[in-house]
Parts: sequence; structure tokens; C-alpha cells
Amino acid sequence: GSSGSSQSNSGSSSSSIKLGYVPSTMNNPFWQAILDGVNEQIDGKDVSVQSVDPQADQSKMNDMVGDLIASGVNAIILGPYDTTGVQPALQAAADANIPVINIDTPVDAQDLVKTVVASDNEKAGALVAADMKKKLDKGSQVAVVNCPAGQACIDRLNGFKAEAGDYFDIVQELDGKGELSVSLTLTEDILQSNPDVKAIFGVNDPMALGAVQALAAHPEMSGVLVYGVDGSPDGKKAIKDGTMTGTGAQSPNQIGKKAAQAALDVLDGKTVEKNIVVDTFLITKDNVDEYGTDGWQ
Amino acid sequence: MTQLLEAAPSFLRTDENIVDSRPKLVEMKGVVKTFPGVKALTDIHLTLHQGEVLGLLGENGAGKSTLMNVLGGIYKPDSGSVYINGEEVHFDGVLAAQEAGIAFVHQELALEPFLTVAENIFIGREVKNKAGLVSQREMETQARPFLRMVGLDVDPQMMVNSLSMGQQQMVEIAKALSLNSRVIVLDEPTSSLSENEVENLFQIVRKLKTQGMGIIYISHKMSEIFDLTDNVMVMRDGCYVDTVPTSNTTEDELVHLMVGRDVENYYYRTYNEPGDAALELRDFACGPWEKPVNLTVRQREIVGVYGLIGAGRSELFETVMGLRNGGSGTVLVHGNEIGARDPVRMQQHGLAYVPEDRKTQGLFLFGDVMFNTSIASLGDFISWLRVNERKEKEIVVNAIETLNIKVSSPQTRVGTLSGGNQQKVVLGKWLATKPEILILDEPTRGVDVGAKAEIYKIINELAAQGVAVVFISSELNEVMNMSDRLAVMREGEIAAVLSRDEFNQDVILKHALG
Amino acid sequence: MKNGIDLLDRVGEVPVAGSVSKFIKQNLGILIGFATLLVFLSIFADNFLSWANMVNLMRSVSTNAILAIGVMLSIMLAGIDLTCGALVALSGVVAVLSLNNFGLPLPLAIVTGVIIGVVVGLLNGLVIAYTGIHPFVVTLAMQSICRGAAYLAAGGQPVTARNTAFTALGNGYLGPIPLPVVYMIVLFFLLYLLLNKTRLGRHIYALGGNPTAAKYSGINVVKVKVFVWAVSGLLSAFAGVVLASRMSSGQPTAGVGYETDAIAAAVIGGTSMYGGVGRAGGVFIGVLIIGMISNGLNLLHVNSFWQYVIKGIIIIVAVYFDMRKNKGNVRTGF
Amino acid sequence: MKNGIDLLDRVGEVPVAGSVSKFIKQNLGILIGFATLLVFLSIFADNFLSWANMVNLMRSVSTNAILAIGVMLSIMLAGIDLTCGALVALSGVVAVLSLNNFGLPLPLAIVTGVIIGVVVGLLNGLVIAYTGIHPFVVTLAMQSICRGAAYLAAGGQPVTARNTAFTALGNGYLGPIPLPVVYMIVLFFLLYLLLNKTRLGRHIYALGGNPTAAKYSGINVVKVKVFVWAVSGLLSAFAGVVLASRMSSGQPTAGVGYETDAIAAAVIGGTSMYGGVGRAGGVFIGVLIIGMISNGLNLLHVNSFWQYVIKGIIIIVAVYFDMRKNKGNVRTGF
Ligand SMILES: Nc1ncnc2c1ncn2[C@@H]1O[C@H](COP(=O)(O)OP(=O)(O)OP(=O)(O)O)[C@@H](O)[C@H]1O
Ligand SMILES: Nc1ncnc2c1ncn2[C@@H]1O[C@H](COP(=O)(O)OP(=O)(O)OP(=O)(O)O)[C@@H](O)[C@H]1O
Ligand SMILES: [Mg+2]
Ligand SMILES: [Mg+2]
Repeated sequence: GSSGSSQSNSGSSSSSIKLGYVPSTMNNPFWQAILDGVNEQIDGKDVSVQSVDPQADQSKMNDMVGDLIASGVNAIILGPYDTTGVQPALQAAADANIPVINIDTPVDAQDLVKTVVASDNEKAGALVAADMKKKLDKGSQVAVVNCPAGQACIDRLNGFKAEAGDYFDIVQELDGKGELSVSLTLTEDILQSNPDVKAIFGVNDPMALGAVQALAAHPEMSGVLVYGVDGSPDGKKAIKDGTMTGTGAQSPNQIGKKAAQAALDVLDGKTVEKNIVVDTFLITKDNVDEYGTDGWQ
Repeated sequence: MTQLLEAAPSFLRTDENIVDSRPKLVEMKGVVKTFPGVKALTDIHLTLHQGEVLGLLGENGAGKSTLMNVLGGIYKPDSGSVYINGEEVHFDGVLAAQEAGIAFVHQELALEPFLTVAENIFIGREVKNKAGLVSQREMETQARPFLRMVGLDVDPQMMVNSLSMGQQQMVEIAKALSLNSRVIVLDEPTSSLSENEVENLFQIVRKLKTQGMGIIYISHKMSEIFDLTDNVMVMRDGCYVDTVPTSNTTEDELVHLMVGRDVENYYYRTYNEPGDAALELRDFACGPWEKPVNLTVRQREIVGVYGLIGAGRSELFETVMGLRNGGSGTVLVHGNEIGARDPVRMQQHGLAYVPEDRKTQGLFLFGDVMFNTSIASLGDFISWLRVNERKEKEIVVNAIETLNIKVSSPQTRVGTLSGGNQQKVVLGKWLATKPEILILDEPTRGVDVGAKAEIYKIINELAAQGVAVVFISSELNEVMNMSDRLAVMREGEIAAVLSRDEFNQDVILKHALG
Repeated sequence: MKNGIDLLDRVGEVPVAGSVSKFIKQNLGILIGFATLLVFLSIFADNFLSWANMVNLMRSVSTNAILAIGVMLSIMLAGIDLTCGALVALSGVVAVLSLNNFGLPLPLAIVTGVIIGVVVGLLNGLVIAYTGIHPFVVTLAMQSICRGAAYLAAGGQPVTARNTAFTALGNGYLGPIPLPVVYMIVLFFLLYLLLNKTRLGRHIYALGGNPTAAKYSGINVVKVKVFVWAVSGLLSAFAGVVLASRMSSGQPTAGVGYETDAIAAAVIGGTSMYGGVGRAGGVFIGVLIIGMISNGLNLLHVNSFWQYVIKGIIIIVAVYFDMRKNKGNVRTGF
Repeated sequence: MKNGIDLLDRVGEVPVAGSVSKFIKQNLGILIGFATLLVFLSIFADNFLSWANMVNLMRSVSTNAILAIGVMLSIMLAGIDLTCGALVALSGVVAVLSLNNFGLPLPLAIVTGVIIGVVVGLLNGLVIAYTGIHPFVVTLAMQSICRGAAYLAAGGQPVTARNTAFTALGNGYLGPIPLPVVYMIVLFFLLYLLLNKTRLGRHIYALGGNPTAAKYSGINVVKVKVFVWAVSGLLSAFAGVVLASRMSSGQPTAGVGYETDAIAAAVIGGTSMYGGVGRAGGVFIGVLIIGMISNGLNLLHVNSFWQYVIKGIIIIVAVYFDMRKNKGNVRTGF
């Protein structure tokens, strides 16, 4: 659901516990889904959450963490944009005695965060490669629509390449900027320059969906496989329709819930595990119904 | 309607000298207009009859243009009323005034640079074909007679930004004629025209007059006023002074009415023995003509440059100053050859060029008088993060006083000054640089008689102090009275250089026309 | 003045004219650049000239083309329209939402999306005309507002169109030609008519060339401004709805930075940022050049980082070329 | 002409002068807006006025402040500088790389990063001055080039600074005041001196007000233009190096869209996009307003989507206010 934004808005100063939520950007449904998970976890408790939007900019994120500290939050759930550049923000939080729960991508300065709640992004990429290997011959042409600006995307692609080894011929790797409409145009170009391409790997679901839309205009290329990473509702719908082959699914809901719980635990003085790994798994037509297409998992 | 007008209150001091039975085309009563800090018009009355040419006279800043802008729908008066053919009108824009039959040639050129001559003439009233689409060809055809009428020999397809100032002025006039209106306001239409074109314009005006049209004619050139007008209305400091029949008055009387005192001597000129050559052009060729020009200007000498519009006077000296690209041949300053010419370097060599188009070339309209007068001589009072404010003030006060610029304070924005006062600011800026060689391009454009006399006086003094002066002008009287020698230009070349004893109107015009 | 013949020679540079030869003459600089690029890509990029790639290229430029028309008009007034990218997102979201949630019939939903654009454009135009604030500022602020509105309306998530008929708008064909390409061609034809055959067009040139003269000539300045920004809003919104249809979803993140490409296309195509100068045909070629750069570089397998660099260089070179060849139209100043 | 004395008396009100009362007079519109925002946030946002938040606010505006100085100068010439955001990224990456890979000593590495900015700025200035292409186009193209160069130099990944001393540049303090805030204050003072106490400053006003008249007045137009864009490049690069130091890494993705905030600050602060008008103090307040909007809205727990909308509205209202109070400065036209 998309109710998160309104809830996060209603955080009132009368709550006894205030959590700060710092995604790397709100321009991606994934981060909205984590926020939804956080909200689910704190539902009914005397806890509110306040979110900011650093717009994929590490220095903005650092400033906004400053804003949150000033506004008196008790703990911060943070997904870094840059794993090094986030350090001044973490330091500022530590100086103010505010615990930080690190989500999505582990930061470099591990001593400044209480715990890391993250998907195994490399595994998500590897799962895609493994499934592709099963469905395609050795040496098949594969194109990648990448988003090199994000660490998570870099990890996924690394995982993908490690698992694929030299099994595939990666013919093209273009910057889809994480965006459906950009990827749509890029894929059209890919299809022109590589008529023999057998699969397209969109490093997140929106980019994979862009490839799906591009392929829709080319019935003669209906055999091309499309993979994504995320497991977004739209992605799952496409898998169910058969237009997308599979996605290395994460569970932002779980990340959100576990992060929120970890924050509350830390504030309660309980010890929490240093690494909370939220599993990634492959969703294909075979198992898509288990997860439903209405929301994230 | 007429009844109603005659019943107007008798304290209105209008036109008691004028008995005219012709129907009134325009009547303005009690018009008041204030701008922040300036009362531009105070209780002004004006009557224009059918077939009348009404001269409008007044010093710079008297309020002539403002009054006409009220009539033309550009300003709304604070109070007072305007009647056209006896009916009260309230214009809410230019279009309304146009529809009521008023055409307007503005003091400052207002043409579209990127439209053709024909498009400019019909702007706002584009000619459509049967399909309801604008027809380029038809507009060009319809524009031709008007261009022929004003004697402008350019193709209607030509883009306006490639015309010279004088040519643009003719386009403005053609545009006003094409409106087929009942009233034409001409606000200093001849300020960049020379004799020939002026005579042409006068013939047009006389013809329009016989057709029953009313014409309001603003000019600072007395000869024109006497040539053309039936009656003259005089304004001073935003107030109505008097209206007199032209045939019953003299130049001295009009000047007295305008400035409130007598002006005895217009042309100040004491002759000096010229010194060494200051500026020499040797086989200098530029412009579309590329014809070699030779000219020497010596210290303590005033060399007039006369020519018809588009003769290339501005172009020649702008090229010399490095303000335009191109130009071949040799330029010597004080006997030294100048290699690369650019405006910065030429200024360092002691040259100053006062441009003809004050609005685009001369002024920073959004800066104040102080900024404008001091911008070319900053080195005199700014150095090493120190601004010598006393010196800065001296510069501006000096300009205001010597040129008698009508401003409420040095912080007055130049854009709000009247045209003539703006011209004085441009002059003041260049005089402040204390040039050794002064090139004046139409320096008295739009300047009133009193102020003109002062400018002549200043030029004369500068020459006496050793400055070499080039005086470009389209006013024959002016150049004949002020120059030691006169260069007559025609189509980019100097047709003749006449010495003072050879000055003769017919000879000069013969050279100018070719 | 016997040199009338001289003058006639220089008459060529008329801004508005119809025939092919005039088109070539007027757009010579840009056409040379275009031809160079075309020849280069035909030789080095396999498949570049294939029918499939041409269709693909034309379809992919269509969004930018539609935006560029509105942006060009705003630039011709010495203004700008920076709202268009955000409006692409907002209108797409609104169209899909009104289809999904309010159950509007398809044509009405499309119209609703487009109307949002007209409203935003009218607002831009009215604020610009009445307050005197520079269009850059007004449309920048409106960009922020529209982007926020798109997120808020969509709840931060893409909204998927449930009505499958919706996708035909952007994915359909007229014969062999994709519909977005048809829209593009029709709209450019209308632009040509507007600029060359109507009074309003003349008034746009006039207002951009010299606002004071335009006012003195009795042109309704407010009307022209409001018209231009409203049309630009309309076109952006239309492009947004078509794009949403192609993606069968309304994406609040769509269209980020699209204004940049639209401006680049307009300027490469000879529109002067100083106002008063612009040609429909030139902008069309500008759009094609911008599209060919990225299509061509993709076909040539150029790394996307290098693409940024190459694109920047081509833009400057193309504009420079166009200016050299159309000197008469260039104002002094910068 | 006895009114000489009169005139001298009235000369006192020089448009460029220093005292507090003059500052207030000149910036009245924007100061009212600023005060309103300040009072509002003090009342409704807990902790807004706390020392910690003030330090945080000032530090967070410092990058935008430094960029805004350069951008303001370019706007005063009726131009613009869109390269600054990309230059922030490029200079940061270059500084860190020259520290890491080329083993330059720290000060030299910092200088290298800044020099990149000067070179890019000089290029911008020279192209603008000599080709006559509009600054919008030139700096937009250069933005693309710099962004690509940053990605290429960094290999698409953030580069982490290995020299820990590097972080002091951005994270250090002078007494209780963070260094970036010190830089900002010093640079604004220099801006004030430039605009009010130097010939070059007057020339900038003149060239922005009327380029033709500036040329006719014997101003070295090329020099002024090149200076302005070079300074803007220098400042962007300096801001980029400081930012990289604050994050102890050079990020090729840094600074996206920073030009927008810098432009907004300059314009809210009374700089006219038509050129020729601008005040150092006004821009400083503009920077604070832009910073306070996002700091304040975060403290007020306003949803980030609403922040877009509110920010857009505040920009228009603030500029409108400033224009009303400074009517004299407003050009006709738009
Ligand atoms: N827009 C304006 N704002 C403020 N003051 C103005 C404005 N327009 C004119 N004025 C002032 O009104 C007065 C009358 O100006 P106007 O232009 O009518 O004079 P004019 O008689 O036409 O002079 P000239 O012969 O020099 O053209 C001047 O003092 C001028 O400064
Ligand atoms: N026959 C012609 N061929 C080309 N250009 C011409 C011609 N006649 C006039 N011009 C234009 O006129 C300009 C010369 O006008 P310039 O301003 O130097 O004349 P001027 O003698 O100062 O007259 P004006 O009173 O019009 O200012 C040239 O730059 C040119 O563009
Ligand atoms: Mg006047
Ligand atoms: Mg001339």
C-alpha cells in the first residue's frame, strides 16, 4: 500500500518515541515499501516516524540527518547513498547519542551503527544469473540496463557477473538511471544493435519493466527473457502475465519491520544482532502466486 | 456634442488665440499625469482641428512625449479627459487608440528587429488571405506604396535589423501612414533624417493636411516648426503655456515662451588656428561599400560630417573606434599608427565616441544618472578597493550643471528621463573622460534649443582647449555653423571636404546626393 | 540609392517562408551538422539505417519533439519553460488515476490528464504576464510544485493502468507508423502554420524581438504570453499521457530533466535564447539530432559516461554551426 | 545653476554603500520574507533556534552559498551558469584522485581540484565571449561534459580519500564555527567588495544592464565575461572539494541539480534575470531562505512530497515580494 507517506506525515511531538527514516531517495518505490514496513511494525505503539528525502545525494543526506538530530529523534534508520560519505552523519548521530540502524547497504564505519539490516544484493544478482543459465545456451547474448549511481545496483551486477562467469556474452551495459522511461528508450536501441540478444537484465524492476514495454512493440523478439531485481508489485504482475521472466526479489517490508524492531530493541537496551540479513529469493512464474501481486513481500 | 463642448467651464485657458471653425478632431482637457517623484503633466489642454498641423514645443522634459503617450493609449491620465471627434474616450491600450484613428511615430524607434519591413508595417493588423492565413506576399504588395510614399528605397522583404537608423525612422513613418488614421502624432520624426528626407516628409504631411487629417508635430528644430505648422502649442515644466498661430509669431518669441527667458546666441564658435593632426584616416575602407576614405582632423579643429541617411557616417567612425569589425587601411592617432583597433584601446588613446542611438548604445537605462555619467571614467575615482566618493560626486554634479540636465537627484533612473535629457547624460559620460579626440554622432538629437546652444558652447570650448572634434550631424544649419571644415559623405565615401568659405547649402546637398 | 539590387540579394534571410529551397537555405548550418551525423552513423553503426531502427528512433524522439515545440515558443519570447518534465509525470499520473480510481471513460481520462497541463501552463503564463517575474523563476518553481503534486497524487509509487485499451494511445500504429510519430508530425505541421501563417505567430516573433515595440504596435502582450505557456503546458501534458500509455503506468518519477533535452533541441534548431528568432523546421532537425546522438552512440556501443561528454560537445558545435550560417539572425550581446 | 549644493547633498544615497540602514533599505522585501519565515519556524519548529540546529543550518547552506555567488555573477550579466553542480562532482573526484593515485601532497591536491574548475570556467567564458552562443547553452553542454568526465575519472564509483587529513578541510572548526561557514562568510565579503569597491564590479553591472552600451563605453566585454565564468567555475570547484572533504570521498553523482538551488537563492535575493541588478547581501539572505525552507520543513515533519510543493510556492512568493519592494529595479518586458 501507499499509505506510508501520510502516516509518516502525521508524526506528532506527543509520541514518546520518534524514529527518523533516512532512505537514499524517495523517488523509488522500494524505499517507500521499507517505510511501509516500518509503519506496520510500529502500528499501535506509541512511536512515530519522520522521513526525509535526500534525493540520492549523500551530502544532502548528511544535512538532513542533522535536521533529524535537531528535531529530537530517538533513533535513526538509515540507508546510505554512499557508504563512505555517510560517515559525518553517523558521527553526528553518535555524538548526539542517537543510535543508527543501517539498512539496505552496509556502511563502511560499522562501529558507528548498531546493526545492519540488508538484503543480500549480490545474491539477488546471482540468483538471476543462475536462472538465466538454466534457460539459455552457453554463449548467449545478454544486455544489461544498469544504474551505476547506486551501490546496491553495483552489488547486484557484481553478483550477477560472478555467477555468470563467462557463460554469457554481455554485449552491452547502459545507464538506465533506475528509471522505467529511460530504460524503455535504451532497450529499443539495444534491440536494434543486437538483434540476437537473448536476455535483458534490468538491475531493478522499473528498468526491467522498461525493457518489457520496449519488447512489447517487437513481437518478433518475444522470446527475449527479461529479468529484474526487487520483486515490486508491478514486476510481479509482469511475471504473472508472462512478459517478464523473473526477478531477484527482496523484501523491503521485512527490512522495514526488522529495522524498526531493532531500533525499538536498542532503545529498550536490548542487544541486537550486528547483521540481520533479509533473504533474497527468485520469483518466477512458478512461484509468483505465493507472494501475490498487490504489494511487496 | 459641440454644444456640450462649448459649455465647458470658461476657466479652461485653452487656445484663446486660435479661432478655428473646422471640426475638432482631438480635444484634451485638464490632463494630469504624475510619475513617482515627477509631475510630468499639470492640467494640460490641447485642441487639434481637421486639416491642422499643430506644433508642440517645449524644453527637454517639458512633457510633450508624455502628453502624446496619453493620447496614444500608452499612459492612462491621472485625471482629465480626452475627446475624439467630440466623444469622450478612455483608451485602455494602444489598440484602442489606433482604432479611434490615432497613429503614432514614437520619439524612440520601436520596430521589430527580426521581422521584415512589410511585417513591421502591418504588425498587429496582418493581412490575411481567403483561408484566413497571413499572406506574406500580399503584405509586401500593400507595403510598397507606403514605402514609395516616404521615399524609402528598400525591399519590403528586408529584415529591419539590417537597416540604418534613418531608414528605420522612415519605416516607422510608413507604418503610421498605413494606418489610414485621422490623426498622426509625429514625435521628433526628423531627429535622424537629413534635409532631403525631411523635405519629402513635409510634402507628405502637407498632402495629408489637405485630406483633412490632423497632425501633431513635435520637434526641436525651429525651421521645421515654421515650415510646417499652422499653430504652435508651447509647454514648460509639464504646464500649458500658450498656443499661438505660427504666422503671428517669431522664433525669439517661441523660445521665450519655452524657456521663460531670452536665448540670444545659438551657435558659439570662435575659430582657432588648428594644431597638429590628431586623427588621420588613410585609405580607410569599411562597410558594404569598401570605398577608401581619407580624412585628417587636427587639434583645435571641428570637422563636420554630413550625409543623407545611410550614407555611412556612423559606420565609418564606429569602425574606426573598433566598435564594428572590419575596416582596412591606416588609422593614425597623433601621428602614430594604431594596430588593432578595439574600443578599450581607442579610449586609452584619448578617443571618445558619443554614439547616435542613446537608448541602445549610450545608456544603462536601469542605472541612475550617477552610474551613467561615471561609468567611462571609473579609473578617476576607484582604485585598490577604494572609492573616492567625493570625486564620483564631482563628476556627476559637473555633468548635471554644465549640461543643465533636468533631474531631481543624481539617483534618478536614466530610463525615466525625457529623451533630450537622456542625450545630455550620454554627452556628460564622454565629456567626463576628458578626451583628446571627440567624435560626436548626432550629439544634439532631440535636444531643445536652449540646451543645444549650451552643447555648442561646450564643444567650442573643448576645441579651444585643443581637442580635435568630429561632428557628425544631419542638420545642415548646425554643421555649417559649427564646423571649420565639412566632409560630405555619400554611399560610404567622402564626396568632398569643404572648407568654411566654401560652405553653401546647394553645394553641400549636391555632393550629398551625388 | 541605386543599389536596390544589392539589397535584393540580402533578402534571402526571411524568417518565414515555405519552399524547400528556403527551408534548406534557412537551416543550412544545422542541416550540414545533421547530414554529417547521418552519414557518420550510417557508415559506422550497423542497423542504423534499417527501417526498424528508423521507426525506433522516430518513436523515441517523439516525446522530446512534442515538448520542444512548447519550449521553443517560450524561448522565442526570450523566456523559457522548465515545467515540462515535471508536467510529463503529473499528467501521466493524473490520467492513469482518473482511469483507475474515478472510473472515467478512456477519452475523458486522457483529456483530464491534458487539462492538468493546460491549467498549469495558464498559471505559468498568467503569473509571468502579470507579475513580471522572469519565466525561468516561475516555471522552475512550478516544476517543483508539479513534481510534488505527482508524487502526492501517486502516493510515491507508480500507478499501473488497469484499462488495457489505454496502451493503444502510445503503442498503436497508423499503417506502419507508430502513433507517437504521427502526433509529432501533426504537431510540427501545426507549429509551422502557427509561426508562418497566423497573426498570433507574427506576434510571437514581435514580442520576442522587441517587447516595447510590440506593445506600441497594439499587440496584446498578455494574451500572447498566456497563450504560449498554456500551449507549452498542454503539449507537455499530452506528451506525458502518451508516455504513460507507452509504459502503461503513470510514473511520478518520469520526465526528470526532459526540459534540458527540449531546450537543447530548440536551440540547436536555431531558436535564439534572446528571443524573436526560431523556425519550426530547424527545431524538428534539432530534435532529430539530439535523438540520433543517443541512439547512435548506443548502437555504437559507446559507454554511457562517454555519451555525456560527446553529447555536450555536439550541442556546442551544432549551435555554433547554426549561428555562423545564420549570422543575420544573431543578436549582438552574448 | 545654483542647485549644485542641493545636488551634492542628495548624492549621499549612493546605490552601492555599506551601512546597515542601507542594507535594510535595499533588501526590504526579502528581509520581510526572511523575518516572517524565521518567526514562523521559531514558534512552530521545536529546536529550530537551538545552537546545534543553527550550526547545522549554516553548514548545510554553505555549499549552496558558495555556488550562488558565482551563479549570481553570471545572472547579473543576463547569463547563467548551469555547470556548477557537475563541477562540484568533477572537482571532488579529481581532488581525491590526485591525493590517492598521484600521491600529490594535500594542499596541491586541493589546488588541483580547484584548478579544474577554473579551467572549465575559463572555457565557458571564452566560448560565451567569443562565439556569442547563449550562456545557457554553453554551460548546459559543459554540464554534460563535466558530469561525464567525473564518471569517467571515478570509474563510475565513489572514490574514497585515503588521506584522513583531507577531511579537516570540510569538517574542521574555527573556534565554534565550522570551516565551511567561515569560507562562506569570507567569500561573501569578497563578493561585496567586488561589486561595490572595484571597477570590475561596476563593469559587471554595466555589461549586465546593456551589453551594447557597455561596449560603446569602452568596457572590455570579453574580459568581464571570462572573469565572471572563471570565478564561478573556481567557486563551484572549491565547493566541490570542500564537499568531498566533508564526505571524505569524491562522488561522481554529487551535485546533481545544485544549480537550481543556487539560481533560486540568487533570484530570491533580488538578482534580476534580465541582468544588471544584484546585491551581495540579498543573495546571502536568499541562500538562508532556501536553506531554512528545507531545514524548517524537516523539523516540522513535513512529508518530503509536500516539501516540493511548498518550496515552489515560497520561491514565487519571495521573488514577488522582493520585486514589489524594489519596483525601480524591475525591468519591463516580462
Ligand atoms: N516612465 C516615467 N517614469 C518617471 N518619470 C517619467 C517617465 N516618463 C517621463 N517621465 C518624466 O516626465 C517628464 C516629461 O518627460 P517627457 O518625456 O514627456 O518630456 P518631453 O517633453 O518629451 O522631452 P524631450 O523633448 O526631451 O523628448 C520628465 O521629467 C521625465 O523625467
Ligand atoms: N545600399 C546599401 N547597401 C547596404 N547597406 C546599406 C545601404 N544603405 C544603407 N545601408 C546600411 O546603412 C548602414 C550605414 O548607415 P550609417 O548608420 O552608417 O549611416 P549614417 O550616415 O550614419 O546615417 P543615419 O542617419 O541613418 O544614421 C550600413 O551599415 C548598412 O547596413
Ligand atoms: Mg519626448
Ligand atoms: Mg548615423
